[in-house]
Amino acid sequence: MTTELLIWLIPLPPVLAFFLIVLLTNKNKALSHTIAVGAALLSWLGSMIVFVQALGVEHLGEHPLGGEPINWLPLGESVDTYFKIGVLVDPLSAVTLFFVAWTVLMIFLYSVGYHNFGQPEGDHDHPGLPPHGATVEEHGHQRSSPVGKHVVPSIEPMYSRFFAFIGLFAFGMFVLVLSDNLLTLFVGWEIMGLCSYLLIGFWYAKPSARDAAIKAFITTRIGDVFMLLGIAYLYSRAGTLTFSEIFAEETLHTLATIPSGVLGLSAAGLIGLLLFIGTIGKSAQFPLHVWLPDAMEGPTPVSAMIHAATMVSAGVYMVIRMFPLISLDPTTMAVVAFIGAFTALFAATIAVAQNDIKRVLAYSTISQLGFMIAALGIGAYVAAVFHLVTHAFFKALLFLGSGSVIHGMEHGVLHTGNHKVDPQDMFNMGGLRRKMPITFWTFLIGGFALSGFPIITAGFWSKDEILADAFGHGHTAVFVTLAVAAFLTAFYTMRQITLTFLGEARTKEAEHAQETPWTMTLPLVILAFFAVTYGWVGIPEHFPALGGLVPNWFHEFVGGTLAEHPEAVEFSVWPLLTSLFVALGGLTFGWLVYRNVNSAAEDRLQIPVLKNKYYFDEIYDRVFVKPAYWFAETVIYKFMDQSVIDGILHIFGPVTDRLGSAIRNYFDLPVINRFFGDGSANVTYWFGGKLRAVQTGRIQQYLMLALVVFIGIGAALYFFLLA
Amino acid sequence: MVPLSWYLIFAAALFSIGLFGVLSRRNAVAILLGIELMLNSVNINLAAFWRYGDVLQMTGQVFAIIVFAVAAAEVAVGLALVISVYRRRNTVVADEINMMKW
Amino acid sequence: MNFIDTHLLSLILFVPALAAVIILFLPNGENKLFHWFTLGASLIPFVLSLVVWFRFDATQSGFQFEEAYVWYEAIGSSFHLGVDGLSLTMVLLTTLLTPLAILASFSISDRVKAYMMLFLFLETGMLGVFMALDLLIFFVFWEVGLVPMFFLINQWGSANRNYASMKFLIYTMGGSLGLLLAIQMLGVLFGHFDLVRLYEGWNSLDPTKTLLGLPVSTVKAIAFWAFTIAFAVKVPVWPFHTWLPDAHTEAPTAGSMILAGVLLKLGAYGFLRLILPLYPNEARIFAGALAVLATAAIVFGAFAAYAQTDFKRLVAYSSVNHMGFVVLGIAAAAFAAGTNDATIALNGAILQMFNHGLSAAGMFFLVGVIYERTHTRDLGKFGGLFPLVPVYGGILIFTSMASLGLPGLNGFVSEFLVVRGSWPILPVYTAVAMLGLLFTGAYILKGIKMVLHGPLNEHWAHGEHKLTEINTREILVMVPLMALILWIGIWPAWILNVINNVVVTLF
Amino acid sequence: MTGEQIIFILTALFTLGSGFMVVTSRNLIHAALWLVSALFGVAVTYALLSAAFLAVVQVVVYIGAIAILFIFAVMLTRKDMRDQGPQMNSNWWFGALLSVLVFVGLFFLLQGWNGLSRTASEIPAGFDAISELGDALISPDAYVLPFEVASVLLVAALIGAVYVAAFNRK
Repeated sequence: MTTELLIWLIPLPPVLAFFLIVLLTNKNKALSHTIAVGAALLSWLGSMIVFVQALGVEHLGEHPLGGEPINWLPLGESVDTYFKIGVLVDPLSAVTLFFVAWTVLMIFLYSVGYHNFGQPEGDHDHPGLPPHGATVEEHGHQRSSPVGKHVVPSIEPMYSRFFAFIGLFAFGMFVLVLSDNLLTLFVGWEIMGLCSYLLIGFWYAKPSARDAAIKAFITTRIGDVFMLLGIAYLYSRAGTLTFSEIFAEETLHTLATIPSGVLGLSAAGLIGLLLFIGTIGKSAQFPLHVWLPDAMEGPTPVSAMIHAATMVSAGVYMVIRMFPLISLDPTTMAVVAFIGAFTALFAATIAVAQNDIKRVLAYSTISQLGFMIAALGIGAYVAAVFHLVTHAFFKALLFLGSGSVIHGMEHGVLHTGNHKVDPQDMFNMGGLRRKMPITFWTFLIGGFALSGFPIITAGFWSKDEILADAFGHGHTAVFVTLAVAAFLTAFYTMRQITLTFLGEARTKEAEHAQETPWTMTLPLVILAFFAVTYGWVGIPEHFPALGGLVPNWFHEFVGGTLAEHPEAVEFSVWPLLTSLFVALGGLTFGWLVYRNVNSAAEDRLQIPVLKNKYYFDEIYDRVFVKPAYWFAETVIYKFMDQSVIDGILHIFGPVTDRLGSAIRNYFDLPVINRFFGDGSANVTYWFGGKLRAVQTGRIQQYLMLALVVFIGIGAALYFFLLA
Repeated sequence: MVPLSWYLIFAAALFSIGLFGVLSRRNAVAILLGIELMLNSVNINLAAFWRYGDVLQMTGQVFAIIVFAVAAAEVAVGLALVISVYRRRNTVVADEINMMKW
Repeated sequence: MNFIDTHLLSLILFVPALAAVIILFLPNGENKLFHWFTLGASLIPFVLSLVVWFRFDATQSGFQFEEAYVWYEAIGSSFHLGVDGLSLTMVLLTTLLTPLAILASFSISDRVKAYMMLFLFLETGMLGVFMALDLLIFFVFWEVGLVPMFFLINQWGSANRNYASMKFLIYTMGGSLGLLLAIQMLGVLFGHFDLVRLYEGWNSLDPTKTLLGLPVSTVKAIAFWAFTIAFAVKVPVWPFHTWLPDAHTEAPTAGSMILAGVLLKLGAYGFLRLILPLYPNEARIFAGALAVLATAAIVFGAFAAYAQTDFKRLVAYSSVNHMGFVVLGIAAAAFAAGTNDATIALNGAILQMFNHGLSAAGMFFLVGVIYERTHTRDLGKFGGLFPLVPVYGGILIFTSMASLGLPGLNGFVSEFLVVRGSWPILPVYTAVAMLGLLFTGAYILKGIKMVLHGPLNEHWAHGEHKLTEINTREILVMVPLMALILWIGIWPAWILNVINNVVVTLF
Repeated sequence: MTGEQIIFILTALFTLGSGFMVVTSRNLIHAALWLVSALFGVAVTYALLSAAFLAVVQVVVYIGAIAILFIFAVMLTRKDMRDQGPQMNSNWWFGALLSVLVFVGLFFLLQGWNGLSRTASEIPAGFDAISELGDALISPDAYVLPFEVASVLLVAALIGAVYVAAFNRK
């Protein structure tokens, strides 16, 4: 099998699994998850082979794997006008493929445990709602005497369906990563959008989940619509959507010189901006960030992790992919940098005040994506990619870890039977490190990576590189913003760890929490491994002491994607110190503040404006959602269609009616009917009435009359003709 | 010799008398009597034209014979009708037999 | 066989009408017989049109399978049939949707005989429009298609059917008045109605000449507007669209399927077949106005759909929204005829016609399925039905996503092509139309949300109201649609090859 | 004035007088009897015209059959026989006027005809009018068809009269 064919085949197993499960095996839970996990394993295997082969190619950036594209759409007279699609593995897609394959496989495996495979059916479980646990009777030694009733977690009623959905999701992600053109990338992008809708709304019977799903879909669709315009614009200007052709020097040059006519941007700038709006939606950047926290309504935390660690990465992946185009226009770059940096800080401030373990992570995701976007906006291409990869690993780890925590807490809730306790509220936890050691240690690693704990964690290296780039290229404002955001990141991460794992159990439920099964902890361990080690492939050359021990492979490799190999930023001690300070300082500060906080009331950072996410949901609801509905219903439907247009139409009816009755009443009836019709009849009638006297029935009178006429006529004939 | 005009005038006179009877008599039978007179006047004409025309052509007489036959038939049917009407309406007054009016 | 070979189009056209006449002589009351006979009869044209499809030579320009018979010699009209890539696509859509619609109407038990006959006559009418190469024939079939649909709505519709059917009939009739006059005018000018010869003769008219005492340009402008209004009503273009929600909502399920699936395409087909080739200059001049209306249809259609509480009405308004893209593509193509952008826009518009035929028919059918079971279309009365009807739910979501334009399904390909084609030509309108695209998502999701998602409405869960799952026959209706939706979404080249060829050669 | 003329005038006066009595006599029986005499006068006229056969038929058929039939009819409608009221209807004067008009008209017409003065042609020697008449009546070249039709008419009248006058009809 050639590498090209293998690349083509990578996305297929998950989508086949999707169709198989939906059409055939949805009744059989074990078979369904076997198919799904098997498919993920196949894709993973293919990805790894391709990744290793890609590593072996020299100058992969100039000679990417992928082979000839195939003709997809005929669009004009000649063969050249075919729209072609193909696959592409260049350094960027190779590293992305690597983390996607790993995380996807981990998710699939983790889902088996998370959805309680092997547990009994729930007592009152209902499709569309989370499982509520099942009562089992525990038998003692004598079979006849049950020792007591015992509530255990119950299996998800829509178990098979979940695997089908994540299969489709994985397909979308693979398509996106392997595409050699923007259109199929968009296809994968939208398929993931659909899956996120389906998965967020997985427990569709919960109104909150249902609304969150719609919110996610619509919000990202706002971005998608702009992105589609961008694609159309790019296609019409460049005549192609294939990356290699777009990034050809003359094409880029043309795009950079054509004015777009909008805001003084060049065509490239406008296209870049439109595409970037797509990213804003997909990667939940300000101002379209509102959907992501709500997306946590999905089955905890697997789909949440999908949205947060994988799908949202797609947005960043796309801007990174389009970086040669976007970087042509400084205005666009400034916008990108601003949005990124602002989001990074903005989301971090909200995260500080959240109590839901997943929401904290959701906002931290937004914030971290902001880091990447900001890095890209200042031209730090490699740093952005690096952070994308490391973040994917450690954020996946964190989400899975939080899922594990929640799962453990749910055990406790089922044990005590007190369903009022929210198993996701961090103030209900505490002291879990003893109950769930594997989860604790892996979560700790993930948290430290997120905070950028120096040297050992991957997050440190990638974040440090971003800060260094910002500092080195003189983007002081971005540098400062990101530094503050990084400090807050470390702070809220430590807050989370402290509240969740350290200290003593604050509720009974937390006391009865249990470690999760191996299907869940194994992915945690594997991801924790990458969360630590992946950073070591990108240690800057001039880093004190460590620099040069390991070659900065990542920079070399990924930098090769671009036509011009980016220069590594000159080493400076200030960003290093800053990043050391914010990471360690934030962690310490967080621990100091929260080690003694036992309830939400004691938490002094529960500021309403932060707690309520700066009221964005409410503002959007008032400013966009409600007016849109009002506009749709009242203005468009009721007023315009029903009143104006139909009103005009309904005028025709009565007018025609009136006209008709006017013609009838004032012309037809009097003139035609009465005068001519009835009139002639009346005259005849009158004559008849007069003449009927003649009709006596007396034969002699008839005879006389006949004779009179006969004589009269005879006489007339005689006198007038013969004479 | 009797000129043709005498016959014709005689026939015309008889015809007019018959006509007067038809037009004026109340009794239906009397009307039929008038008709007989009129038919006879016609026959006189036929015979006279035969006599004063080509004697070798028997057309006039033949027609007269046929008129006899018609007259006989007419009287037969006419009187039968009168009798029938009389039985039903108990009258033979022509003025009273006016079912045919509007 | 030779007869069949040489008369393929006539056979496709008249087999349904013939079958309808045969039905007339079948014994009354045998509903099953009618069902199966009609289904069989409607499958014959489908098979024949598949034959045509596979024998069709996409690389050739011009019309194929032409047939011409003397028809009305005195006024120069002949019975001229023929297909090119454009009409063939539509013929295939018609012959595909009709059997499905008939299969969907197996649940009809009231006056089945008349119903099935009307349906077959309807098919003949629609096919005739797509195949006719003579303007008079075109008009005859145009009107023929109207009558059965009127009775289908009027006799088998729901509560407000009288109003809806009258509105439909009068509106369309009013539109076609101008069409008839314009056709007559062409007939008077040229002494014949043959479309193929008109293509050649019409544009070579000397513009300084006068016709009927008027300058050529005036005559053309009048004829152009007469055609445009007739087709705009049928498409329907905003603001001529209000008959559509009424008619669709009140029509029986199968009627809505055909109405949305095929009848709306007649208007768009008219634009492509008559207006663009015959009036390129006028079309270019008025393309801006057309684009405004198309954009209005897209945006307002989406908004109006979003505002609905009646499921079927929601779907009906989605037709306005989707057909707007067809018109937008046409407007763009008219504005920049001959360019590659125009080609792409037209490719998109024609494919969108086909795609909308599939997805709208599917959506209306699905609405019908649930309406048959619950006897309500009020979105507020559903809710959380997904656990009761998982298969139905899956199919509904699939079809909705096709309607929404999800990549990987058919709607995306055509919408993308339209946007791609129109953007360089009419950037502002295209950008505004994107608002419609956004709200397409909103109303589709609203539909799914109100029907399938949310807390279960217990009313439908138990007892006599218990909602039953979609049955095999109904799934059979959906399977071909879904297969095509997916197939076109993944590999559109098979159909786009045919479309692209006609677009390149004809326009 | 020849004797023939005198006989004609006497006959004519007799006939017209009888006819006048037919239409004017109050008693219907009398009227019928006056009819007989009028018919007799007509028979004489036939004889004057040398139509011997007609004269005989006139006496046999008319006087012998038709007149008798009238008398029977008068007797069958006896009630009116006793009716001695006016025998004329209210419009009798108009009838008289019309009759006079007809007569005047005919007379006037005859005045203008130039064949009036012609004289009777000679009857050739050996001319047998009766056998000629018989030949004419039954000859296919002549009047056999009208003759047969007349016979059919008589049969029809016979049956019709019986049918119409049959007593027990409702």
